[in-house]
Amino acid sequence: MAKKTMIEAIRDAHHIAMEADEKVVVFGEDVGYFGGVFRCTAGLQEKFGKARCFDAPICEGGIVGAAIGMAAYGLRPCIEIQFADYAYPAYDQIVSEAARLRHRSGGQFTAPMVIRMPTGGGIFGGQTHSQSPEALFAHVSGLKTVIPSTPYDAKGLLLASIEDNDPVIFLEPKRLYNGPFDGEHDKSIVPWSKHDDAEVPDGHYTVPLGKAKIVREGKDVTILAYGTMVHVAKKTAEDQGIDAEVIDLRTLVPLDTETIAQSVQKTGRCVVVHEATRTCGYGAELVSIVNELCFWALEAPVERVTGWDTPYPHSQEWDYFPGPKRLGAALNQIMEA
Amino acid sequence: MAKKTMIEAIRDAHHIAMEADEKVVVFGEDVGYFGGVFRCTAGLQEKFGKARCFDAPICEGGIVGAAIGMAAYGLRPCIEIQFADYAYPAYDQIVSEAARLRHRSGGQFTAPMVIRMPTGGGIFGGQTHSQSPEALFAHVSGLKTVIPSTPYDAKGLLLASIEDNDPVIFLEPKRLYNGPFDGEHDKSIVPWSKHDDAEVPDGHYTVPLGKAKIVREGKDVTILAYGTMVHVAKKTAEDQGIDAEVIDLRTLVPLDTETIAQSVQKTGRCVVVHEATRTCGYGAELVSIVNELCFWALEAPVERVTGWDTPYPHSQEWDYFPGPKRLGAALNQIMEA
Amino acid sequence: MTDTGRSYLHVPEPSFRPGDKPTFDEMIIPQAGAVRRPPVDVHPDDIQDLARTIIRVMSSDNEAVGEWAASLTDEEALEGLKDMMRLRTMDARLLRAQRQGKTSFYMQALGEEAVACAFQKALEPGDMNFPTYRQQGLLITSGYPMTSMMNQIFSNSQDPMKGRQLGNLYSSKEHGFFSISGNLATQFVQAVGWAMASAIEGNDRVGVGWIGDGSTAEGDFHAGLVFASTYQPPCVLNIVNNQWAISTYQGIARGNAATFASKGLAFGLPSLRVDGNDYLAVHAVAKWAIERARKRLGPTLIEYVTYREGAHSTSDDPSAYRPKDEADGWPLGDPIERLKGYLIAKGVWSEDRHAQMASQIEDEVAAAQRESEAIGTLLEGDKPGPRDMFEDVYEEMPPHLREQFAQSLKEAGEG
Amino acid sequence: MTDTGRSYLHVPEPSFRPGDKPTFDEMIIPQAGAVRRPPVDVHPDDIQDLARTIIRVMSSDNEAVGEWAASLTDEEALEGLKDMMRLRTMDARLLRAQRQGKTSFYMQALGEEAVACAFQKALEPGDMNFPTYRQQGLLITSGYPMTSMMNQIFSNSQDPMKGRQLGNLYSSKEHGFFSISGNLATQFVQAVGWAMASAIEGNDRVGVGWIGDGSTAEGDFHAGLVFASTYQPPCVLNIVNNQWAISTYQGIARGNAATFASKGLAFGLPSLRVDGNDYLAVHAVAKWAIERARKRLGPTLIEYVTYREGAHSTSDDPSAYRPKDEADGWPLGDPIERLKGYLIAKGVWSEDRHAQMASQIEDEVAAAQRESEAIGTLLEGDKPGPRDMFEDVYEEMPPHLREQFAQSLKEAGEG
Ligand SMILES: Cc1ncc(C[n+]2csc(CCOP(=O)(O)OP(=O)(O)O)c2C)c(N)n1
Ligand SMILES: Cc1ncc(C[n+]2csc(CCOP(=O)(O)OP(=O)(O)O)c2C)c(N)n1
Ligand SMILES: [Mg+2]
Ligand SMILES: [Mg+2]
Repeated sequence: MAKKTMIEAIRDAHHIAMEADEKVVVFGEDVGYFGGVFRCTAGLQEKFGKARCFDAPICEGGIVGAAIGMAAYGLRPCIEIQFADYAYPAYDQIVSEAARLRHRSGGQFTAPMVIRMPTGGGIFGGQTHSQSPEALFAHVSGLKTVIPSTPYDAKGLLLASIEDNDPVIFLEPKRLYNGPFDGEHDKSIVPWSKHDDAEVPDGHYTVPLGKAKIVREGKDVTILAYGTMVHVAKKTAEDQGIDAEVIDLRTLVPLDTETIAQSVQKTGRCVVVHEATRTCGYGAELVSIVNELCFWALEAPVERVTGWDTPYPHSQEWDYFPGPKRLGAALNQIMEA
Repeated sequence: MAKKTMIEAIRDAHHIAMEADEKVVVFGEDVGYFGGVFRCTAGLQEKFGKARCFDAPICEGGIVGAAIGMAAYGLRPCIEIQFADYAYPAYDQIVSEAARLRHRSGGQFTAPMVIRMPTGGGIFGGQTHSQSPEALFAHVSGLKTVIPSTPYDAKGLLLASIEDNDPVIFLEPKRLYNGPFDGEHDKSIVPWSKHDDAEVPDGHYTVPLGKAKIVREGKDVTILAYGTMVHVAKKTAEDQGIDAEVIDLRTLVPLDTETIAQSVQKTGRCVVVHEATRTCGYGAELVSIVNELCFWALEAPVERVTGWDTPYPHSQEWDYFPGPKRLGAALNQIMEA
Repeated sequence: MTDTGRSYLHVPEPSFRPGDKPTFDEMIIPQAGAVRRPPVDVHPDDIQDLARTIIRVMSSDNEAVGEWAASLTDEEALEGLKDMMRLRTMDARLLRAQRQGKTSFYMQALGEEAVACAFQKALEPGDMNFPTYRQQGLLITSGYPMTSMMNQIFSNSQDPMKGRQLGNLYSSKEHGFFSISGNLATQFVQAVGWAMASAIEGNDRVGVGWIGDGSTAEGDFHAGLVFASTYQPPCVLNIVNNQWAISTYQGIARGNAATFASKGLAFGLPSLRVDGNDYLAVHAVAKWAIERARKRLGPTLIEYVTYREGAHSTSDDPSAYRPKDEADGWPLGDPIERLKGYLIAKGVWSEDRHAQMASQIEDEVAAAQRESEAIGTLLEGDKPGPRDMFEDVYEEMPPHLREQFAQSLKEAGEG
Repeated sequence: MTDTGRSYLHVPEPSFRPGDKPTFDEMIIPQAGAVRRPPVDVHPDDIQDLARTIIRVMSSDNEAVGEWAASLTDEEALEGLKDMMRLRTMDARLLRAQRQGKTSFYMQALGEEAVACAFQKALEPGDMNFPTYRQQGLLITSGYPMTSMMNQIFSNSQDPMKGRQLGNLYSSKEHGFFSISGNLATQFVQAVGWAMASAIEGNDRVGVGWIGDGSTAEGDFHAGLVFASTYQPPCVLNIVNNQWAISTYQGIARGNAATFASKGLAFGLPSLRVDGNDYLAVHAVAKWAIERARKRLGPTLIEYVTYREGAHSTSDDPSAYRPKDEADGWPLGDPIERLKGYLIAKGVWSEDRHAQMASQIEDEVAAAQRESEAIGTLLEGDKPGPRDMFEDVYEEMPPHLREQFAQSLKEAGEG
């Protein structure tokens, strides 16, 4: 099986989806001739023509709004927002329109569409190229929110998202695009080309939405993670020699509460990690759910390990990023409790 | 002391603030000659002139964007978004601009401004006149988020917000505008004119941001509430004869964690209530904080009582609204645990 | 030039406020028939003047004159008259129903009936409107059952929106009527996207965007024009300038621009301005623009000059912000009266037949209302339930919603 | 007209892609001096043509000609030359520094130096720019210390933004330079709001909005024009059309519009188009617009026609999407070469003095860089710390941030 970077896996998913279904169209800023600033749509315009893959004006609201109209027509747009930080101008179209259409029209109109966007930091991008806005989508009923952590999942989840009949927010951890990253920014990393999770089968397959994956089994504590933090969690558990069970949520809405509950019932301890700002982050939802489902099994309070409640800084990136040190400290604390 | 409705109290705060500080300017859709669709700015244009209170084009992004420019100039805009549901077109200006300005400019520029918006349901307004988006603001560092539950607090908090040097999201529970509401939609209610909390002193006073208020003392369970739900909580506790301590948070960011922790340490039980959609709502943050601060004191899992994860419906309003029945069931459950 | 410390912010004001004697003397109104009808493949640059005038067909002598005349047969015009009368009758009855507490809210189209009714008449099955809340005339004209509208207004168990939406926010895919959003302007660019899909698919279906004068200030209006200008899809973009946006007169959104239609010139779009109370003119211009779109010649922007005669909605009282008698002075008259006058002058209609039709329509609407009310109204009779709230959030109800649904049934004592 | 099933979506394309031989033959470039200079109180309707031409001052014979000439003394023009050279020299050095890993990212203004440098020369203290990331020329011209810029580029402990911002996103209130946002277009309407405040306060300070060709597609561009048109505050709204938005050519944002300047006509704003590589023309037009604003005659929209010679940023390689030699064919030349040619032709400058100044500037910039690097660069030397991250989120650090700050210090081993 070929190894692929996450970018190659995403590109592959696009090719397969567009080949399988001519209703799939792709557009966004710089995605056409150039193939996207991260190259995730490279080759599509050449292969499928300008009517199915094209550049859009710099107008995120218009991009999403136009995609909603297309989806209502019967197409399946898979659009790119250049950075998740730039989804805000489209926020109204996403939450008041795409998310609501099926419901408010009594099921007459639907908006099957995928809104892809690179998310997260770790690339010295400063505050407007680094944010993790997943909570802002997870709070909105009618949206599904997906975030892969490996090339394998990226391809399978993207194909599942494109085939889904609801609007899907597809967050791509940009720090993982070209290689995994375990939070140790000053050390070199095994590239995807040598990484097991980069084995990506040719052809069509899907990873179902709403199913988490246990990426490391363990008995003593459950770590709930997604995106980049999955790798940080695995690494930290290994380095600290803690028998942690690491769960990669993969889909934030709908959430696989069953897998979560089973694990925490077993371990009795839980740490929740994400890169986003702490207050009202998705971690708060996870803490609530664990408490609701597993309170009587808990031997210590569920801990949150997150980015700080500050804008994502430029030069203090590694002071902001919840790396192995922050997670490690939390793990130690919870194991001692 | 005069009794005032919440609208009158808000109007009063505007008059006092504009009189005291000529840097305070007010604008928004229909707020000028007409005085706002809820009449919260009535009389301002006549008294202070068109340059200090005026109608804005229907362009929430422009309203907030222009206000940011004015605030950077040295004014103190207090602007109205006609319904909180219509803040989304301004979301980018709020979260990427107003919230970030002080930080990203190294403190050179600031955005002292208040963004007022009616929030919440209970008026048969359907999905775009009923939403409670507080979590979407609370997640954003750099913003303060305030929500009053009484005319007294509305005036004092609004004056404090206008005088604050950070951008403040000021959510006004529209169901409380003309009278309190305890969630019993089919019964008549004591109007503000006969209600104790409607005693509003003349002249200037402030209610400090970041301080919660215990509105009902109790020993058995703590109810964390804000806005309309404060009244629902008080009523439910009384009706069920439960010795509940009801805390009106008043400010969601910054949050008065001290008052919360003290109460839950005492009661050992906690219920969190809000009208907003459940998943990733502000209630999740409250559950997390209570667990972090009071885990060892908890005798039962913290319960969330919320709106459902659906769009706010029109005719099923009372099936959606977390009224005394839903809260009562949760209180019973937690008291039995 | 030195700082004076005296404010000089320019805040546009309507010419008249309550207490003033309103006139519309400043409005420049060309004679009916005065404006030329260019070929549909005209270059936008060659008709820039059409964005600053008013295309009119019906003269003060009740004749159809000029190059835009004769787009309809007499039968069709009579159907149009009937559509407008049905709409006005329904509006009036539902306004009363709201006052009686049978629904929470209502918005009428009083005085601007011609815009939606005549436009729809120029469309074909397969085309799609993206309307605002004041275009119920599209549905009336396309034959959507009045009882379905009323079922939604009353949020009863037969409400096609299942109680989820405010009454006026209709949707009928079958009738080319896209689900209306409560958020203004969002659908303008969606209409363009829908038309882009038509182009991508190689189809000739036309997408129609609708927006109010006030809402043109929103960024999504701009987005719609940018996408329309760039991708040249088959769409018609309609601005209904009824002079008011709740209490705010059109000058606040228009600013220093000459007209709303002239906004299209900045995008190289053919931009026309038409008498919105002239059924024949609206139809002729609509037909022209739809033909352009269908011939793959690109989008057209149209401004309809009309007047919102009633309150913004049942929550509004315009006497607080405009002279009570302002509507009386509106120089473009009443759309129903004008079309009626034209048909009578032409000898195909009479006061008697009109009165007869009015009472027939009254009966028809009353019957529909009885039928609908018999099912239920907002607070009485058969109503949508919690299931209708939980369904259609997603295609399939995910586990957390299933759980909440179960809890809600328990709360309702049914679980 | 029947459905063909064949796509007919119009997707605008640049005339040339890698491998093609680029020309700019289609561009219509008027002679220098050909366009009239209207009085500043002209009615916008009377100068609509100025939105579709190009105002130029420097002729191919290196002379300043026509009604827009002579807005600057020779000394001022020489200062302008120096500003542009300093800017270009700094850009080149910092580009290299980025390649050496001393900063994460850089964006140069190569080829479009005249726009910001000449505009700033027409402003006065107290005015405020709301720039994009390619207007570092404003800072250079207004005398902001180059070391301060470099300290920010290197995110060292003297970075005025305290490490929080990307290098290019400068801010200097003192120099009339508003904090740049990473989100495009947001600041266009903020500039208008700032100018509204100037009007509300009765002051004569001018707000200046800046936006790129590509970013005019954003809703905030529209918002800026709506507010400017309605409230007529003292502002100048600048569109820098450098032909490209990353890999996307200007036709995608412009669509079927003739020019970007013509967007202003839809708002009744005087709208001018100017040769952005002609320092004298930029200055003259800027002065005209600023005078209008200061005389309380309202906003002006200006499009600067220029060319982005370099890559979009250090993360970009334009050879993937445009011919490598496209810049060579750019018909409006190089702004520095042209101003130099003009000054030499005028006899106030020479090749020798130019070479001498170039080497002086090289030294000056190198010295600044040494000074700044001695303090620290992105990964070495004195850096901002966690405290700088936690401060200024709010005026005062609220309890939850104080707690997180303490935790971060502990994490860093300092707690
Ligand atoms: C985004 C958004 N902002 C504000 C509102 C509140 N609102 C509803 S209707 C209206 C006035 C619209 O005026 P116009 O566009 O002229 O349409 P008209 O009512 O005259 O048909 C406003 C401000 C809204 N529904 N959506
Ligand atoms: C809201 C938003 N969307 C997208 C981007 C990503 N982006 C950064 S620069 C750029 C191109 C801007 O082009 P233009 O406006 O022409 O300015 P130029 O770079 O040519 O100076 C894009 C798309 C962004 N920064 N902000
Ligand atoms: Mg209107
Ligand atoms: Mg550009």
